[in-house]
Amino acid sequence: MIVEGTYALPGSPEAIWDLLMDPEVLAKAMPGTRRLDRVAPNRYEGTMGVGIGPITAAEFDLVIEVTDIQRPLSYTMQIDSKGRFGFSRGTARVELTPDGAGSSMRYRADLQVGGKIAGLGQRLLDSVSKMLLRQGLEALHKELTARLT
Amino acid sequence: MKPPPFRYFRPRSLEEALAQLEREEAKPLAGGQSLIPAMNFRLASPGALVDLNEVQELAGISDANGTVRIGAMTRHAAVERDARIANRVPLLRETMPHIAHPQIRSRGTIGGSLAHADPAAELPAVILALDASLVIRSTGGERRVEAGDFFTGLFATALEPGELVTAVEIPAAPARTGWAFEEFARRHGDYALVGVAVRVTLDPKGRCESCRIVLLSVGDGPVMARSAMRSLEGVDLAPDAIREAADRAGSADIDPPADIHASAVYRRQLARVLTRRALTRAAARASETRQ
Amino acid sequence: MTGRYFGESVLRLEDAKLLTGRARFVDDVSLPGMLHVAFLRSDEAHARLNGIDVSAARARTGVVAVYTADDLGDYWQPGPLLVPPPPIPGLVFNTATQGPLARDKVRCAGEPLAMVVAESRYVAEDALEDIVVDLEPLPAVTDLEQALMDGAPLVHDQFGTNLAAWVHQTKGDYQAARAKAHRVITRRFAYDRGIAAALENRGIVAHWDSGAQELAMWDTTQAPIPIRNGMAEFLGLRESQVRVVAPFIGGGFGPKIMMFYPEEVLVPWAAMRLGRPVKWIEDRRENFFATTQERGQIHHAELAVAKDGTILGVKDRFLHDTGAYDPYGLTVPINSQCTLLGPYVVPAYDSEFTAVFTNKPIVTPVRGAGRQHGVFVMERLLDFAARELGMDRVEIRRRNYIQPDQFPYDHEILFQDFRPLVYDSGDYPAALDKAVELIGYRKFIKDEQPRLRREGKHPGIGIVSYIEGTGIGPYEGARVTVEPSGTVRLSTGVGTQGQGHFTTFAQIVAEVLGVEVGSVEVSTGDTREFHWGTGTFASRGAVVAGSACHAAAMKVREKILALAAPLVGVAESDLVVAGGAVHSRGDPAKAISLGDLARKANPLRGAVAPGTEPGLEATAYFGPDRGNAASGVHAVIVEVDQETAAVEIKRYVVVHDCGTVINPLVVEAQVQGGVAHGIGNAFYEQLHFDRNGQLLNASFMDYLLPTALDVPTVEMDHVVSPSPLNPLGTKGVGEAGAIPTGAAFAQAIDDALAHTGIEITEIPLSPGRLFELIDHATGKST
Amino acid sequence: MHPIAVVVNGTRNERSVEPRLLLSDFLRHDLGLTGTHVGCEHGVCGACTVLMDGQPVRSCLLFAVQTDGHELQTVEGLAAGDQLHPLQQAFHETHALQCGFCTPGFLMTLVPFLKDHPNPTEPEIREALCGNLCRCTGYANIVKAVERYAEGLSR
Repeated sequence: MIVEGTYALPGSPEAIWDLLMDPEVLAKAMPGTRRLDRVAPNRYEGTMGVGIGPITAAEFDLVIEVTDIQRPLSYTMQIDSKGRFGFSRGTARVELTPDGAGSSMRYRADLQVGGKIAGLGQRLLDSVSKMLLRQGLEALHKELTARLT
Repeated sequence: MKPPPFRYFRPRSLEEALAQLEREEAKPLAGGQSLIPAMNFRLASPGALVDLNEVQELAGISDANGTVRIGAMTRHAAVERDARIANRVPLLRETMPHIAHPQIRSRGTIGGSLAHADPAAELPAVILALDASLVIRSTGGERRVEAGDFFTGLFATALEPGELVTAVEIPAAPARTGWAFEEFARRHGDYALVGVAVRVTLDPKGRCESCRIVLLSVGDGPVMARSAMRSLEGVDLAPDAIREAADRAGSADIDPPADIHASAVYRRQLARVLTRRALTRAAARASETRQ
Repeated sequence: MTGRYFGESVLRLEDAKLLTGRARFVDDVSLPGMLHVAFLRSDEAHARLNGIDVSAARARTGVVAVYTADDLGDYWQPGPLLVPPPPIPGLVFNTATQGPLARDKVRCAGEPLAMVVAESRYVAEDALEDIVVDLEPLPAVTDLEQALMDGAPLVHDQFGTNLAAWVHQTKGDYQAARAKAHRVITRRFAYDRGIAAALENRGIVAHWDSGAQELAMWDTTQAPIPIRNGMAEFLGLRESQVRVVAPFIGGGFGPKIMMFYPEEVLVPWAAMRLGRPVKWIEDRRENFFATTQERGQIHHAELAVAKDGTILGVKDRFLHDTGAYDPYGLTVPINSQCTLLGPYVVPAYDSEFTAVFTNKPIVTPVRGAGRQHGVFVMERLLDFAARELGMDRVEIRRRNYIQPDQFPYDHEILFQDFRPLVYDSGDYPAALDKAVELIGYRKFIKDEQPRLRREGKHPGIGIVSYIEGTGIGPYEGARVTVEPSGTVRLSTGVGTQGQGHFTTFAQIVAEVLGVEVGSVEVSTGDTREFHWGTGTFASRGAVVAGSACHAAAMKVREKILALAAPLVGVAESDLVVAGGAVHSRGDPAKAISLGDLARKANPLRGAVAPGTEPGLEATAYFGPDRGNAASGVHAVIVEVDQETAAVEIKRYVVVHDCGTVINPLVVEAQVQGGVAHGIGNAFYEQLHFDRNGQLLNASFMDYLLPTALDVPTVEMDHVVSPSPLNPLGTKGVGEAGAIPTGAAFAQAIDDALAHTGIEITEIPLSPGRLFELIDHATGKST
Repeated sequence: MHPIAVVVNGTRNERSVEPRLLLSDFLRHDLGLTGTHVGCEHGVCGACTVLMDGQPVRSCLLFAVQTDGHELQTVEGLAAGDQLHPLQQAFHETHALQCGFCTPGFLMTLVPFLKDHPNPTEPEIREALCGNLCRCTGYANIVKAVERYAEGLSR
């Protein structure tokens, strides 16, 4: 499953880079994240749980590694989460370009899901991923706005 | 495929049910025809269930001052068989046989389906087309929410924790109103790839006074085809106008998801075709009632 | 053979039990102290197993045992290769079979990792959530063409390739034929995966009786005897210590013959180890991973034809998806290879296939067992040839049929039973004529289709032929016993999954012994009752086991005559066996009942003459020289809604030839059911795997079986070409209905949408896919 | 554990059940009424259909505890001793079953349907059956059985 697009963020790439790498901000951008700690300079671990409708928000272990870092313009996140319902993993490439006072963020995530969520949830995967992306970007925007002012 | 354990409550009255919901942080169990499969797959593991099936006051259909009121625990099968529904809310009657299968309809409930808010479900689209309201109760009291405000996203509604849908209220249709429901499913009773509920009201001269076109399975919830609806207001419902509106419904008005059964492009095509067919039937019915 | 019962629509003897809920299926077996099993299965399709921690699961209340591969010790063995490859020159075969619990590596999603035994299935499933598995994901291979490319991830490292097998069979000189051809039709064809979806999932109950030192096992298998033999070997028991019962089975369709499934190996082992009965019932979600599947093939085929439509030769190169392991050998792709030739004279044939390992569940036969792929390719090639040559579709088929006077007809290649592909009998033109007549082909083309098209509709007709190789060896056996009560007991080793064996076998025996069909009690699938045989597969039950029943009954009849002659006082040749008795032809009052005769055949005093046997009982076996060729023609009329791509079936006609018919009611029902299965294959049923080997529709919500609204009542007619290869003259019918269905639909849809120039070259075909194909054909992109 | 009292095929049963126990498992394993079959446990196949207060329901989508105080009928309750119910007899006469696994679910779906539709058309029959899957018969003889039963009623 590939999700891509661009999104306008407040603040220049330089201004927001450290914030994007801040585990608290990162957690906001990933809906359902319950805990996220930086365990090494470019490695984060935590837990998340996303509940949709009747589906209980079961806990997933989450590991994120940031690679291909071209500060402040681009990076890649290796995302790996697994739990009772299966797993989700993949990469998300993020590119920032200055856009006026802010930044234009280009993202391209290539994610795969497995286990129960794949076998039983295919009807909703597209809608759910769109929703989580939208929520995540909005939350990120809000968080950056708050932190930059 | 056995469900995980849970605490079980079986209230006899609405008051008791609301108190238990609040106290136990429980999930209400209505017909259970979506929840229990999810539990059998162990995708849902509610800690506690408050079973509403013995709360008699929540079931039943009544008709007063032009408004048809359907209790939340009224079974689909009861709605399907009810003569008042057939007469007063024929769009709903026409839709009922499309909902799943007979065994599901004899257990599933109106309120359960609305609160579940599955984007592929028929009833949310239909009650939105009917401009209905939902009656919502909690221990704190009662409120009414219009269908247009009730569905807030993917499986998401305006219900707060501890709140229950207790009834849906459907206002009387104006004169010169026609209706139609269309859906396309792989097999009868499956989640529709696309569905559409249409209601049109003509003015005395036979032009479209108002219309509602609500699609299902093309978004996070029931989706109103707003530009299509606007394009028909005040217009003669001739084939060209209907075709143009249907084209809008299939393009600008929706952003459909893709799955293994249907691509987004195919869903747009189905939305176009079904909207055109539904509008055509609804317009014909409306002009029949005019004569 | 015809008579009072044979050939008659006798109502089924097994119905009453099934209708009233008294029939015993495996999950109905309940034993005191019984434990319940749940398996932890891999979410990953391809991964290294680095570790597994079951300590929390073991500690859970109600859990009796948790096993991983390490706990199995020496009992951990890869499963047997059930069907070794046939002796085809140059053949390559890489054997890879599955161990009972994954060790080191998993090769498809759903492979079992751990087995939990608990006081209830509910608790066993709770405990699955306690297990922590360390699986290190590996890149997966799912696409047949990519699997053979350099650098593709390897399913089995030891082979250095994903090639599971390579087989080349030829007849005549295809290159020469091609050089002479007026046209060469070349296309790529794809068939995607599906499942058998028997309504009853698999299940096993095992009980070790330590006092008697006997293992009893109830198993939803189509092959109880091989399971019994194998279990004895695995567990170090004598065969006589193991009893396997295949009671009423809720549909088989092929996958229930896989021997051995991991669960079959593990459940009896656990029952012996724990000293308590153990039950495992597969649930529907497991069934999508744990039970074998079928259908993935890609063909690149060409047909060389003369100007008049005569077939000069066929060349086919195809890939066959065998899944993660290949325990069932080459049965499925060889069926495809052989069945492609159909009822046609094909002077030159050059067919090569490569079976490919992928990170998907194992492929073994499912109703049709690869035959439908061959039929699809050949019938489609003929359709395209007819179109290019401006010929009628019916005519091109008729022109190429093997004629009734050409039997036995040798196709000069080897079939799945390791025997030459030689057709025994048939009358293909007669079947085609009947089908053309029954569906009103000419009238449809001439009048109805143009009329409906003028109304803006899109009707189409399809008409296709097929051959089904059925009734293969090696053998089956039966024992017939006349009891003093007059009841006749018939025991045979094949299992039965709804085919009506309790009735058809009884008909055969009742006919020979002149008794009421209701007085024949049939026992199938219980190794204690009969323990020689192979199983129910390849449409062979009625042919092979039926012939064995007949042979045993004939032997008993001989005993009856020999014993009765002196008692009745007339010569054997003057005796009539009828009405449950033997009487003198000249004086019917001189008679003795079979029950009395049975009593006299087992005397308490006196002497049994040397060379004779006590009792009216005989056992006999039947092994056909080779498989026989059932055949038929399917015709369908559809109407396509071009806007929504919905396809509606208006009529469906089948003319079939399964040789002599034992019970028309049963045969027609088999055909109707087969067509339903075929409609599922053609339109509804497709397993969607993503490129990582994840199955995206692992439930009946998204894997769509046709319902009563999707399957029309099939109109049927018959041709009877008795098989000379068995005494009954019968051929198999179980799979026939499902075989040509996809080809018939493809032709009908092409015809309905002829104005778009669409060509259907893939199965299954969802409306969403058909919509894309229509768009592609019309050059529109909506 | 919750105590429940439920009348099944006219017989009152009192048991104590865990809330999560599915009705299908309760009928099959607690009461030994194994005629009700389990084919999917997610409400699609219809094999587990039983009647609750006369209405067809999927017993895999109900908890046994919910049936406390209600009346159930299973396939075992159809025949009168050795005398098949006329619908069972019609299934037998038209060869409307093969492996028979799905058959109890079809019967229990049809009994209430035929009460409401004593003279159904073929499309009505097929629509009534669309919540029950059969892999063996291709449905034709099931439709025929219903027609034969209805003819018997109208005679």
